[in-house]
Amino acid sequence: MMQLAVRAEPLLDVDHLVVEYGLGNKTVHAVSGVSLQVARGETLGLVGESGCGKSTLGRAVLQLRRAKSGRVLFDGEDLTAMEGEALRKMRRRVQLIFQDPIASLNPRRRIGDIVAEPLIIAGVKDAAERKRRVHEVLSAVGLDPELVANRLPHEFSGGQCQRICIARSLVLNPEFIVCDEPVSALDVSIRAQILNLLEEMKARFGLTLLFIAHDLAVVKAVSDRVAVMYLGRLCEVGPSEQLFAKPVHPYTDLLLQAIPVPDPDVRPVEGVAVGEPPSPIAPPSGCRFRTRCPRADQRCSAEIPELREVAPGQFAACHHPLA
Amino acid sequence: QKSGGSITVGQELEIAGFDPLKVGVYDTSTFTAAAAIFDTLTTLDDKGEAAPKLAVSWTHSDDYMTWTFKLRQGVTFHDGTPFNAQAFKENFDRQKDPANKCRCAFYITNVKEVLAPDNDTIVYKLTDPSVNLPATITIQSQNNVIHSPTAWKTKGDDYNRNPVGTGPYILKSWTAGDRMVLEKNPNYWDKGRPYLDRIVLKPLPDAQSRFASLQSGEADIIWDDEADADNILKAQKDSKLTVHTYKGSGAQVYAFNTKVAPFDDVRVRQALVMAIDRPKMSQAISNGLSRPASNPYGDGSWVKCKDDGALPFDVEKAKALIKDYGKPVEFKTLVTATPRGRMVGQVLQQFWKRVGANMEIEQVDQATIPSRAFTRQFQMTPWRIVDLADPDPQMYANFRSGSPLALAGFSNPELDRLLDHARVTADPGQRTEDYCAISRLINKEAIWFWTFQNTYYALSSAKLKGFPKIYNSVIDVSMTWLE
Amino acid sequence: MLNFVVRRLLAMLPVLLAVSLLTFLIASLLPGDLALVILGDQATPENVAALRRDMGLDQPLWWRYLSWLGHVLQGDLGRSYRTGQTVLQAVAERIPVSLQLMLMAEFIGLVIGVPVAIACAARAGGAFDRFMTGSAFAILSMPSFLVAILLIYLFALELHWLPATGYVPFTEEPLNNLRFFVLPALTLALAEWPGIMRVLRSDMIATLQEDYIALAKAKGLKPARILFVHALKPSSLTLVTVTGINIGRLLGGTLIVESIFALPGIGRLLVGAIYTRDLVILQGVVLLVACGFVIVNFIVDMLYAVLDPRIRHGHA
Amino acid sequence: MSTLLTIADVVVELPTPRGNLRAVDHVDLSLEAGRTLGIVGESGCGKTMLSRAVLQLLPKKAKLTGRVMFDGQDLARLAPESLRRLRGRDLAVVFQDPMTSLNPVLTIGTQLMETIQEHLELDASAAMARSIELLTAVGIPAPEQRLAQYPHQCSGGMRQRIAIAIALSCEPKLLIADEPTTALDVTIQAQILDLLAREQRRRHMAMIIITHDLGVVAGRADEVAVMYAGRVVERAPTQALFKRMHMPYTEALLAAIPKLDAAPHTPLPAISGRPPDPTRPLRGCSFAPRCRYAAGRCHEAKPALTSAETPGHLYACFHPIQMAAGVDA
Amino acid sequence: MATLELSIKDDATAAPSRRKRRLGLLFWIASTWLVIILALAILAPVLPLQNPVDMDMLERRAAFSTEHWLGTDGLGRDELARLIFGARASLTVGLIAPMIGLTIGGAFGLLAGYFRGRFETLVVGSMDVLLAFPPLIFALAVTAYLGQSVPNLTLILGVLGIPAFMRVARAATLTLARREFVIAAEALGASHARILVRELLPNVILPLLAFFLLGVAVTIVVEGALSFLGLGVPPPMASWGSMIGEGRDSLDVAPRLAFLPAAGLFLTVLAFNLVGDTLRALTDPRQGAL
Ligand SMILES: Nc1ncnc2c1ncn2[C@@H]1O[C@H](COP(=O)(O)OP(=O)(O)OP(=O)(O)O)[C@@H](O)[C@H]1O
Ligand SMILES: Nc1ncnc2c1ncn2[C@@H]1O[C@H](COP(=O)(O)OP(=O)(O)OP(=O)(O)O)[C@@H](O)[C@H]1O
Ligand SMILES: [Mg+2]
Ligand SMILES: [Mg+2]
Repeated sequence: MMQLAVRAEPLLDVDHLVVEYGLGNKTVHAVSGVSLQVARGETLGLVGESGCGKSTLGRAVLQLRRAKSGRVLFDGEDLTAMEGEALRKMRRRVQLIFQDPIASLNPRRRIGDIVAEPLIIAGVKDAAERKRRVHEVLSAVGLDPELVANRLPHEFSGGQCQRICIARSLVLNPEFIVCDEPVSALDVSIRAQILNLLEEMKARFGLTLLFIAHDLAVVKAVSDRVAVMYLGRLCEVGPSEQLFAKPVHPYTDLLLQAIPVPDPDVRPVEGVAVGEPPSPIAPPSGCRFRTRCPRADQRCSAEIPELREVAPGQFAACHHPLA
Repeated sequence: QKSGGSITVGQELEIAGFDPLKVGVYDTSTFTAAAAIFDTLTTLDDKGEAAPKLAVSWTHSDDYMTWTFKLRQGVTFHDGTPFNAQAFKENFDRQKDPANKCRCAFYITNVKEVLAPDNDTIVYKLTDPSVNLPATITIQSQNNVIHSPTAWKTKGDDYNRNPVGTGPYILKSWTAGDRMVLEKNPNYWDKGRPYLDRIVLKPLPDAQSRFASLQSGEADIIWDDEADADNILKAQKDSKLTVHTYKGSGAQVYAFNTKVAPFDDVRVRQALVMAIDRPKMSQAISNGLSRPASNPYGDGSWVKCKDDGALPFDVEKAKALIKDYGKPVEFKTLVTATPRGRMVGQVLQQFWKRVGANMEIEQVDQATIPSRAFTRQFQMTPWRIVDLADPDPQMYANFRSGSPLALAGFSNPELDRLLDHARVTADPGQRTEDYCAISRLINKEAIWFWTFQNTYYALSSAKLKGFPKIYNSVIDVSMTWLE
Repeated sequence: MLNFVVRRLLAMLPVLLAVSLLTFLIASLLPGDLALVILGDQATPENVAALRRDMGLDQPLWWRYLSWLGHVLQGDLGRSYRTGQTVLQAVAERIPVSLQLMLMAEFIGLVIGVPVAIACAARAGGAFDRFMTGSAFAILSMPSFLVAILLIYLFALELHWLPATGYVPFTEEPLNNLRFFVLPALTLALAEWPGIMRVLRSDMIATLQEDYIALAKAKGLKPARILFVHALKPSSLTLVTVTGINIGRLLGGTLIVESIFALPGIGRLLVGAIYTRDLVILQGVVLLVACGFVIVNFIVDMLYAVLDPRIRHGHA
Repeated sequence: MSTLLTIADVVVELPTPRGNLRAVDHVDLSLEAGRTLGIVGESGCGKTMLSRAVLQLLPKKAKLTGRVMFDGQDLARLAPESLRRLRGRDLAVVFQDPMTSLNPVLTIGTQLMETIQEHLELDASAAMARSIELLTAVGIPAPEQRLAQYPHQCSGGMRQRIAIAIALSCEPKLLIADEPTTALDVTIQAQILDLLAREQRRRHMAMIIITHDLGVVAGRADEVAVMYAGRVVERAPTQALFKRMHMPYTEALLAAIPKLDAAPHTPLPAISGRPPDPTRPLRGCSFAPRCRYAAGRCHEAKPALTSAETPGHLYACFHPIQMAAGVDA
Repeated sequence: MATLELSIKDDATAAPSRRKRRLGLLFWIASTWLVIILALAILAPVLPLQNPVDMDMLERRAAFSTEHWLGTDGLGRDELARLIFGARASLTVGLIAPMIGLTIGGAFGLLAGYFRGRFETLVVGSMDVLLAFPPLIFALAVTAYLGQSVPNLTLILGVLGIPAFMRVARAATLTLARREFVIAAEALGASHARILVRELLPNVILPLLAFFLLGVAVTIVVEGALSFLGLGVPPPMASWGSMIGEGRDSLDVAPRLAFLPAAGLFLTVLAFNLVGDTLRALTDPRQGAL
């Protein structure tokens, strides 16, 4: 097994993970053999187009979707082999934040109860203790516990709901949080608030994050390393600055070019992006990006490219890497 | 009399069929059809006397144990089979044959056998004397109507719904649950009859819409009963309609199960009977149309008693009896799950509540009542003594100890003696005596009680003529005509 | 698609089996011993025992069920002990009536319910909407036995437009047949349309909020086209379910309406069978009616696929 | 060039259970034929309501005042029938979410052809030919087969192309694209924006692009209007706006966008708080509670749109930013 | 910390003030009617009413009078007393039977929608069996077997209502179970029971309650139909349905005997649904949100 650029012993080690969905008599190949490591204290950004399997990967890490094959090692323990109580214990250490903050709060329960729920599930019997913890995390995410605890989710804006979700995920003092597009549904102005909050929480609670997003700029703002995913496979992994400055995989390059720049002097380059991603039900053979890749040739359709280290700490799965 | 035309008869029930082996007993709707398709040996004339039909004359032995009938000649069934003594005997034997297990056999237990000494003579051999046999076999029932032997033999299971008789009408078509179309029999032995070309029988189960059908002209004559008093009164006022009524013998009756508490105590039974104010009850359930009954025979019967021993309506006495009994009086009464059954049940309940007895109404469907009654799974059950020409068959079955129909489970040597005596006595005066004594005894012991006498109703368009009396509760339209 | 059809058809078998078992159990739990009912006044213990033996009533229940099922599988549903008719004959005679009644009732129900629902949804909360919602409740509060007699009074006795009761087969006198069916079908339809109206109205209201309706307006389409082409079809899935259930229910007959209007339908046959303890007819007819229900359900599923291409293409 | 669309003093009010909601508050805008106007603002600031006001597709209970002059006619006072003829032919729209803006139970062909047949009076085969032509123009491969397909059989980008084809089908004079790419991926977004720009040039139609991403309008609009809490708070030719923003809100909005060229873990200058409750309008400047320059006057009165020194540049602020844009970020 | 200026206080202005939504006159009329009817039904035995089963057999169908305010019925019983006692029977059956359907059908629907798979197939299949079985036969058989009483009647109507409630609950659960808050609970390690009770139930119960109100109306009417067939409440007890059935026989003589209970039924059904709609709108969290 190839060792990716990991500075310390990884907290999370995903090894050749394969996740599939049955759809009638067809199979959706959502995640097809993804391996990545996240070191303790690190933020790994995961970007890719819609439907490429980011959420599926995130959920498979948490065992909300069982993998078809492959392993998920968390702090040295194999989550895929865990069942029942053991898994439930482990869940306290690993948390999840969703894209749609409003949908991830039960519309009929009060905020105080929602945030206290993980404590109840974890078996914290003492009500006063629970209340103390809830107050603590709510204040930490910048909400006034007194004002908030007795209200229902619909009384809050999206940004506030996301704060509540963050508070809920923090209440058990987890080590690792999967953030599944936590800001995609938010406004530009609110988005910045939440990103800042996440950064702050990370520092304050010593978290390790898997940060999923489809917006490269957002990922860059918070990640130490970035993994680019395309149609169930990883294309490129590398330290943020390096990857953005010198993308090696043509897909990463395409993504970077497609971002609209808020500057009228930068004329948008027309015609960079070609085609649309194929269906994960029948992914192309060989390199999955070849159907849209300007550099694709015979070899790309015959041979699946492996992740190779192209620069220190930067890996790419491409037969014809850029530069 | 005008020939031609067609009428529609609105009936209450759906006809199940005509084969006695299948249907066991005919109901009122089947009677009407049977009266048109089949003939009986005898019929009742205007005065209620037995008159010839397929039998032209009859004689009896002195002990009334043997009756000989001379049959009409030249009569054929609709399928061409000749009607003769042999055919009649086959009809009878088929019912009587134990292998056939016909429910109908019960009603001919008193006939030992029927002989056919020659082609146009039949002889009834009875087990007990019967003084009035020709009148009792006039009803167009499962036992008395005569089927074509060839037909039932060739048609097998299908015969039930494809009956063949000698009657004035031939079954033309029959849609289950809907219409039965009867066409005039052109070869009917009674020349010149019948008058109508066609009779259509339709089940119209709902009383309101049945009456509406009569009003709107979809039906020319409908079956009705006192429960529908509002409509009967309306029809009486309507010049376009005619109300046919017939005050029959018999009564609507109730039997106490004297084997179970609280009816094992005569005081309770008497109290309940005395609590009923029949005129008021008639007012409540039928606008006063119902005629109170004080004995099982009724005004329509030839049994007329000076003293039938009826218990008076006396609330105070009833209360006293209940008080005397000491224990709370609580019981269930079976009631048919029909509007009429519910109404009567509630009225009785009301009377009895007033004297301190609690009756609970148990609604059951019509089919359940006989089986509950035969197995004695009841405390009080409604029953009916129908309009037959002679009281004997029903009185004997209902009250003689040991009879499966002696529902009260009451046995009294004097009652048995009187019943036995009445059935072998020829003299009407003496028989009246006996039956009145029986009535007094039953009334005194209050093992059964009677609410109202049987009155039969048919409502027709005023244009329908020639409708006979509703003898035996049969609406017989076979000899009617339209004006 | 074929796969889908076959799978659905196979899934129906257990339902039918369960219905047959249920019917059998219920029929054998009914009070009133069949032998006693048949023998009537003639019943002596010996007679009853003999008859029970003849009819196999002394066998254990499961055995009777299996042997009945065995016969059914060979296509023999049995014969009524009372009328001598086979179950198939009895049903064949009655089913056209129930079918026609059901079809006409659903048709009238839809003809009233659908336009009213559309009109209500188009102006939800408006005067017409409120009035019709209120009327729907008023009609819902009138049991069919009352509605039926009121209709008879009005149309048969007062106006003389339609017959009060009766029936002729369609094959004999088509026009008259329709006349006979108008009032009973209307009675049923009056009870049906409030339900139809309610589900369609609320689905329509939801659909009319959709972006694609806004786009249809923005495209300058005629209002009628928007309502009937763009909004009605995607709103009608629940309606189809409800209609399917109604049809299934009406297949079992509607005793009250059949009795009042003297229609020889399945309802009266079934209840008659219960009252006379004609268990062969009862079991057979219930089983056939259940088959009908299952088939209707199947058609509903197919209709889903027709109405919604997403279902057709397996994108649930 | 002639003015195609003039929005004059438009107010849209929506009655809600919590009180009257002023979604659009005295907005004046105008657009010349063949030009592109970008409308930018946060969620809920009234962009969609404004576009619906132009299309006369407001919710039934909404109240509209002011004038919407399109091609010489006041749309707000037009008879429903004439309005209907206008929509789809001269006035077309593309909605945000291609998943929901196409009818799921009608084929793509039906949805395309019905517009063409409604307005152009073509027969079925001509309409079909035109549909194929349009689908080809928006870059859909094998258009003949697509006509018989349903929306769910197409990907999101494909659907948006179809929606655009529908919008273009009668050569409209004005195309309103309400966040046409928000629901799409970056690579697809680029394609769609390219497509819109190309078709606009080719057909010489005017276009309003509504978005909350300043990056989208930067390269593609001739003029930009920034909306906040129902009002247009700054309006200028694109170049001028990005060169020099006067309104603190515009500046903050730009600054809050994470930049690709910034180092990881740089804290973003977020705008604190959130927009005011539209049912409870503030007396002063709506942005004042979140504005770092706000002073006494800002809480007392609403600043009117005033002209800046650059022609065509309007802003509504008592304390406009004096320095050049970009420096702050 | 510069970015964390947001505290709830500056949002307090934006937060919705406690609901002061107007309920409308109709709502109040409807609830008043319901309160009156329910109170009358509950208090019927202690109210100064005439005995609803006492007959004055010579005073049949008497007109309105000071003795009988609403006259008497076909057996001379006080119509007013019967209407009120009828409300008691109809509402008992009409409220309890749908409750049976609500609890059993709701529970099965919830479980089926959450667990899916075989269990769902089994539940849906059983409901199809219940639907495929002619309801009248079911009612007849059960009354014949268990006897006729209000509890049995309630049981029958309750069981017949189960499939419908199951459908509603299952449909609601199916959409909810995919919602992220359910996945969130799962990710927290909540047990199935906890997810069902704490996360799903509170959301499923509302559509069920809305359906329940319609169920009340339908049940009361169906009870009437069963009374008409002799399967309803046992006489002499009155129910609105049975009163309509009895009054039907004298429509041209005394139409009020059928129409008074029908009107009572109509007003109550309408009131239940008006109140239900309003309450549903009130408790719908989306309504208040921006
Ligand atoms: N429950 C499911 N059943 C079947 N297919 C699914 C299911 N969930 C996801 N998929 C499919 O799996 C693939 C990967 O989905 P996933 O949600 O992981 O993508 P994603 O990268 O998170 O996309 P997005 O950016 O839209 O959230 C997609 O093609 C999707 O359609
Ligand atoms: N149908 C409606 N009824 C009541 N209020 C509405 C309705 N639609 C929108 N609003 C309100 O009107 C205001 C303006 O909404 P609008 O949709 O125009 O915002 P937007 O700028 O398009 O936002 P987004 O970026 O989210 O699309 C918002 O406060 C919104 O809550
Ligand atoms: Mg995702
Ligand atoms: Mg919008």
